[in-house]
Amino acid sequence: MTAPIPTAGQQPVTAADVELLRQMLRVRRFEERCVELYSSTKIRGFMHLYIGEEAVATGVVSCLGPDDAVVATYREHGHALVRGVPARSIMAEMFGRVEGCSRGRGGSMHLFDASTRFYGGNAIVGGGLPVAVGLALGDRMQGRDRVTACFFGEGAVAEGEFHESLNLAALWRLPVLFCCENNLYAMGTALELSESQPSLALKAAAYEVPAWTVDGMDVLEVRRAAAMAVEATRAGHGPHFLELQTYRFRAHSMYDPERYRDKGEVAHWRERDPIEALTGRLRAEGLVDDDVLAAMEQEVAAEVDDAVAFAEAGSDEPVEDLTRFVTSEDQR
Amino acid sequence: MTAPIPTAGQQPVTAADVELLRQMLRVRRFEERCVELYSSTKIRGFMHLYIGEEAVATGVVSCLGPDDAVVATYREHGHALVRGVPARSIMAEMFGRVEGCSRGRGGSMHLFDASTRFYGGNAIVGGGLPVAVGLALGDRMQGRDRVTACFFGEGAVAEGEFHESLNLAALWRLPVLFCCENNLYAMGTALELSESQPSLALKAAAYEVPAWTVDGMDVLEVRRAAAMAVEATRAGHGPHFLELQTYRFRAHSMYDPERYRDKGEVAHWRERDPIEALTGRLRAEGLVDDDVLAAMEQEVAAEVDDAVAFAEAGSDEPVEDLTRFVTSEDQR
Amino acid sequence: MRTTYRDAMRAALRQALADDPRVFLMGEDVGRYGGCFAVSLGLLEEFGPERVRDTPLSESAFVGAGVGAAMAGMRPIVEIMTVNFSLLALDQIVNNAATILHMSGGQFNVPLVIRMTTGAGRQLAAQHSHSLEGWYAHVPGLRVLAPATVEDARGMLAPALADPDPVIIFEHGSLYAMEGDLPDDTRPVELDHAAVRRPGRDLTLVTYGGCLPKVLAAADALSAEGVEAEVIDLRTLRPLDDDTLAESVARTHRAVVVDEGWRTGGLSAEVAARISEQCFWDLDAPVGRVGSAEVPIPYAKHMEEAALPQVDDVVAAALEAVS
Amino acid sequence: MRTTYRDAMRAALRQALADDPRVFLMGEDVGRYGGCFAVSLGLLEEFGPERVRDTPLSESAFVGAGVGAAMAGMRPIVEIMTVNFSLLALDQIVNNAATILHMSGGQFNVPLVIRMTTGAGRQLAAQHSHSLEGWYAHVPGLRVLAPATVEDARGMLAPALADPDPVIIFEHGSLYAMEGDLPDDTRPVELDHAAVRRPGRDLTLVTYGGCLPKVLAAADALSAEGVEAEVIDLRTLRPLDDDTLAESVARTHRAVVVDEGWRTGGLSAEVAARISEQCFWDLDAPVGRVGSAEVPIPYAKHMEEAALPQVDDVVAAALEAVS
Ligand SMILES: Cc1ncc(C[n+]2csc(CCOP(=O)(O)OP(=O)(O)O)c2C)c(N)n1
Ligand SMILES: Cc1ncc(C[n+]2csc(CCOP(=O)(O)OP(=O)(O)O)c2C)c(N)n1
Ligand SMILES: [Mg+2]
Ligand SMILES: [Mg+2]
Repeated sequence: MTAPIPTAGQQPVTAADVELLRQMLRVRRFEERCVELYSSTKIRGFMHLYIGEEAVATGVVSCLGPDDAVVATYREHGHALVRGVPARSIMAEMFGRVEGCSRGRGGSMHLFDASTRFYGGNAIVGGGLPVAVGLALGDRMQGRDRVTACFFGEGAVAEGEFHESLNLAALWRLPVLFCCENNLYAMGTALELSESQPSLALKAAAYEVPAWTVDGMDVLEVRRAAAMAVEATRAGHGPHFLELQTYRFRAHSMYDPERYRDKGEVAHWRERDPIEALTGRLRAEGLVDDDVLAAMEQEVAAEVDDAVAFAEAGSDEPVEDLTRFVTSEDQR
Repeated sequence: MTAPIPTAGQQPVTAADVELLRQMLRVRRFEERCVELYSSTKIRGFMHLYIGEEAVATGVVSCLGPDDAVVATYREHGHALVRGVPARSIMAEMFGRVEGCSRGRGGSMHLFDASTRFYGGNAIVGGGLPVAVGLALGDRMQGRDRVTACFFGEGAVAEGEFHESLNLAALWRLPVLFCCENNLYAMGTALELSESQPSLALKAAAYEVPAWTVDGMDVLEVRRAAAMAVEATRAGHGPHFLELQTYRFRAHSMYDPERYRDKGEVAHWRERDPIEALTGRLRAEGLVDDDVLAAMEQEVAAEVDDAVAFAEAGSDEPVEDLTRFVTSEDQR
Repeated sequence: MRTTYRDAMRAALRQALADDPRVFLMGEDVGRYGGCFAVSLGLLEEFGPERVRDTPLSESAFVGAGVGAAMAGMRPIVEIMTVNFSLLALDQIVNNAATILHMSGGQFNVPLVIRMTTGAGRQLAAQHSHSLEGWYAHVPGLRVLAPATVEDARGMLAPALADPDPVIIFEHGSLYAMEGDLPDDTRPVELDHAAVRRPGRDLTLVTYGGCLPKVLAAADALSAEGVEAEVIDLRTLRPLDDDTLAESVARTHRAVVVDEGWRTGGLSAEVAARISEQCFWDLDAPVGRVGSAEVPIPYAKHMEEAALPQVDDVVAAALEAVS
Repeated sequence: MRTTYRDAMRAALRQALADDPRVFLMGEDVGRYGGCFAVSLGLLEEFGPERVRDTPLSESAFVGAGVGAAMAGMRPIVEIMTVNFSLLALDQIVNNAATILHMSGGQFNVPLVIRMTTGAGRQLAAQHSHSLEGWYAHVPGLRVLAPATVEDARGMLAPALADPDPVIIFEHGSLYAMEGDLPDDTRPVELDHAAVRRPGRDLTLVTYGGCLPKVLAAADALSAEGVEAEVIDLRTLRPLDDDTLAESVARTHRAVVVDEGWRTGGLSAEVAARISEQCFWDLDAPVGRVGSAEVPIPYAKHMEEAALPQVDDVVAAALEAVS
């Protein structure tokens, strides 16, 4: 069941990449706090952690412009954070506060944010793909130069909606960047047990969608591939597909006893921790040192502390508002 | 919009092939009569003709054994006839008679016959594929050496159920023969307008399903390919996929004014009439002559006449039986 | 102006496309084929393939694409050929279109119109003849319309497009060829009220969509027997117009609901339950229900007819209610 | 024997797999993961991957494969993780499983069992918390079950498998951890009758599935106020057991239906309509309905609680009915 680990890329590292490290660290520390908060029952429902996969969202989203759109899954804390949804409003959302980015109605699985064009937070596997195609269609029909980045797990590839969406996007040459986060498992089902042809990039090719397989543990590799794919997608060359090979270090959700994979495999992948890897390279090039890292940790911790404090201090949505927004309040 | 016409195959023709001609003729004459009966309002509802495509069902079904299963679409008169569902019971079905193969409840689109393992007659595009996968699974789990032949149009390839079904069949190595009848149009939508990658065999390959593109106007080619595919499928090598390139000479249904294709294209394909083609080759080899052909026509006409007479003489299902078979009558 | 329901619907589509560049039509065979039921005939030629989009056979993807395009600022009209096929897109309709506004705390509305054919009566058998309007009317976040007249066919699309939220329009297949009069100054109609299609004092017949002509015929037959039925056309199936129903039943004291859906758990159950609740003290008889037989709709003409609500069934139920 | 609903369900699955080689279980994560809600934990190890089949995420295909396998002579048990995801398979369930027997004139029956989790209450938000039992109960050709007790969780599977036609079993997510007593000689239960879970004379409370514990609690609270409620657990949602309902309401003259589904067009509408029809002359008050607020279920605990039927709501509706 151990899949081959992709080898590290050859991207030169620069001072600007310290920002990538900072983003990944934000996600990591934010989620580590979430685990504590889940244990202390401040956060409830299903919660899916991105720990281990930070390089994927960080690398891809760093290539998007402010008008581009993002569609993600239930495992989307990282995407929301790096997209610029404030940590405060994400944490408040998980606390079920009205100050949360979805007024506390969505929780961990349903983060939404109009100002960053963050369209969820979709908890139906595969359900976000048709929506992403439509966002791209709408943008394109209005002559806008925008890209929609759509994230989904490798498990979603088996769903009919994957197939229908890739075909439609390719047929109509729509600016969708399909980002498949291949972390080898869909809950407890390994890729080989769910795909007759486990090479996902090869699948995308069946729709004439250019597809690249990327080392998703190397944020520089992710950024390089995403930059090319975003540019080509924006330029009107139709959708592109990235298979981002990654691994979740934690269980699928807070309920998962992880019977389906062995500790050795997990340990093996942890050696490729994307944060440690980038830190090491930045250090080797003298771009960060202990002081810089400590300061960064401190800054991130402060942001997380602030988010928690904000969420703690938040208020409950008034129960009278329960039926608000079933339909729109004003006729636009 | 004119697609390339596949070139004729090189199969040698033998005396045994006269039977293939006879089967195709049965389908052709049966359906020609159906057109008349539709005009005289004996047949109603949606009716989809197979005229022009006879070589496909004839060639494939000739390779099946009596215990194999067939799943077809709403365009399935030909499949039912060559599978051995009596012309009488098919015609009675279209007349809405209780003597029909589905007691008159299904009509043209829903022919069923347990004795030949003919599982419809499915009018949801793509809806038959998962069922075919299940039939194969059931046979396989019971240790039976059976194949399920599943027919569907190229339009169905865009549906999510195509994708899910091919993957599941391949993943579990189930004995399904996927027979894609590529007649270039789904109602009025040409293949190029519905598939970003119009090479269907290439799509099948994305599931690791062996796929062959076959000249569907040449019954000998169809039989050759089907024989190999059925044998491999039965032998346990997993599902196989045939793209059968064909053309419907008539409109999609009796309501279709055919605005979407030009007469020239239709005329072009009519030159490749599978019945004329085989007749010509049998004649050239001296395997049939005018007398044989006339006798065959007569025999087929008699069968169709008999079917119509049977249907005419049939009776209506008693209205009291309307609610029968919503659930089973006996607990098995 | 004399016109058919089909032409009225087409006129509404044409005007919507002409009036607002954000509007586009997409679905299977809406373009080159001219629409499965010829509703969109000629629109491709007039508005071009960007705005009249033939889609692949992918109900889930193109309905979901409608959701996305709507959120991106367009006003998509998505056509699903028949309600049976809409089951393939139900995840997108229920879990996304109807849900996103609430789930996102009011951030993303979905101004999407979905049109589909419904109903039986043309011998199309079990996989093309369902009536699932009641299912859609169950879902918070959706508005559900059932134009039953030429005027509503012409007039409901514009307000549906103006609605910031998803709207489902059910067109009964047997109505397309129906003729009726249309005022020359075609205006959008309002969607908030049921319509009294025939006034009456003895009982209230409640229906919608494809059953309206049958119910009006039944009312005529009842009139000949001295029973004056009031006929209410629900028009909007979600939200239901309770006031019009209650006002009528308060006068007539008797009601029968006619609905082509299967009786158990169909829309008629909700209407009957509401009338029973709201008019409990006014009712002189149980609320009657006439629906389809609880069977997959069969092909044979006599069996299909037996399965569907017919004029005689309505008359019989009405007579029982007033007896 | 003291056991949980989850363990009772697992015991039923284990016995079914042991008793009949035609039975197999398939669905997402039923095997290696042990089932999304740990219902099938250990069964893969016991029966092997041929009979406990993890499927890809392909609801339509694996439910359709269940239909086919059933027609080929197997007795598949297909698990769909939650009812929300079942929308992706609804075409196969409605257009095939429920239809083929009738449409084929009685030739092909489909002995398929589909299990799925339903309902809210665990802060899983809008895409994991629906209650669509009423939709399934609308479809001719299906039998729909809602075990609400440990005994029914243990006992309903065997008769469902013995049924020659498709059976849908709804397991409310909040029941899995519930404990109850199971007789030692576990037997299949019968499926044809609703159960009177508590006798009473003053009014009839009708419910099923996940609401039963709440309704029983409400009945206790009512008893403290001197109102003796009879509590009926429908158990089988299609076909409904009219007789048990009618018999009870004929005695109590008042009824309230409690259903976690949205009120409009939910199962409660059908039950209320039936009681109003069948017991029209017996009723002393309109049939009450308690359902969920008509909103996508929100995540925040206080909002989710506000959206769902609670003991107090049942008590209030009951008091109104008897007032
Ligand atoms: C349609 C649907 N089926 C099943 C589920 C339950 N489920 C939630 S996440 C998940 C696994 C998805 O795996 P993958 O797509 O690989 O994403 P990952 O969780 O690994 O990021 C499953 C089966 C769901 N949410 N939606
Ligand atoms: C799910 C679904 N969508 C739409 C239709 C309407 N429809 C019936 S046949 C057809 C075209 C199918 O084309 P294809 O699969 O190529 O088969 P062909 O008719 O050419 O044999 C369409 C769109 C349907 N029956 N089912
Ligand atoms: Mg995964
Ligand atoms: Mg075709």
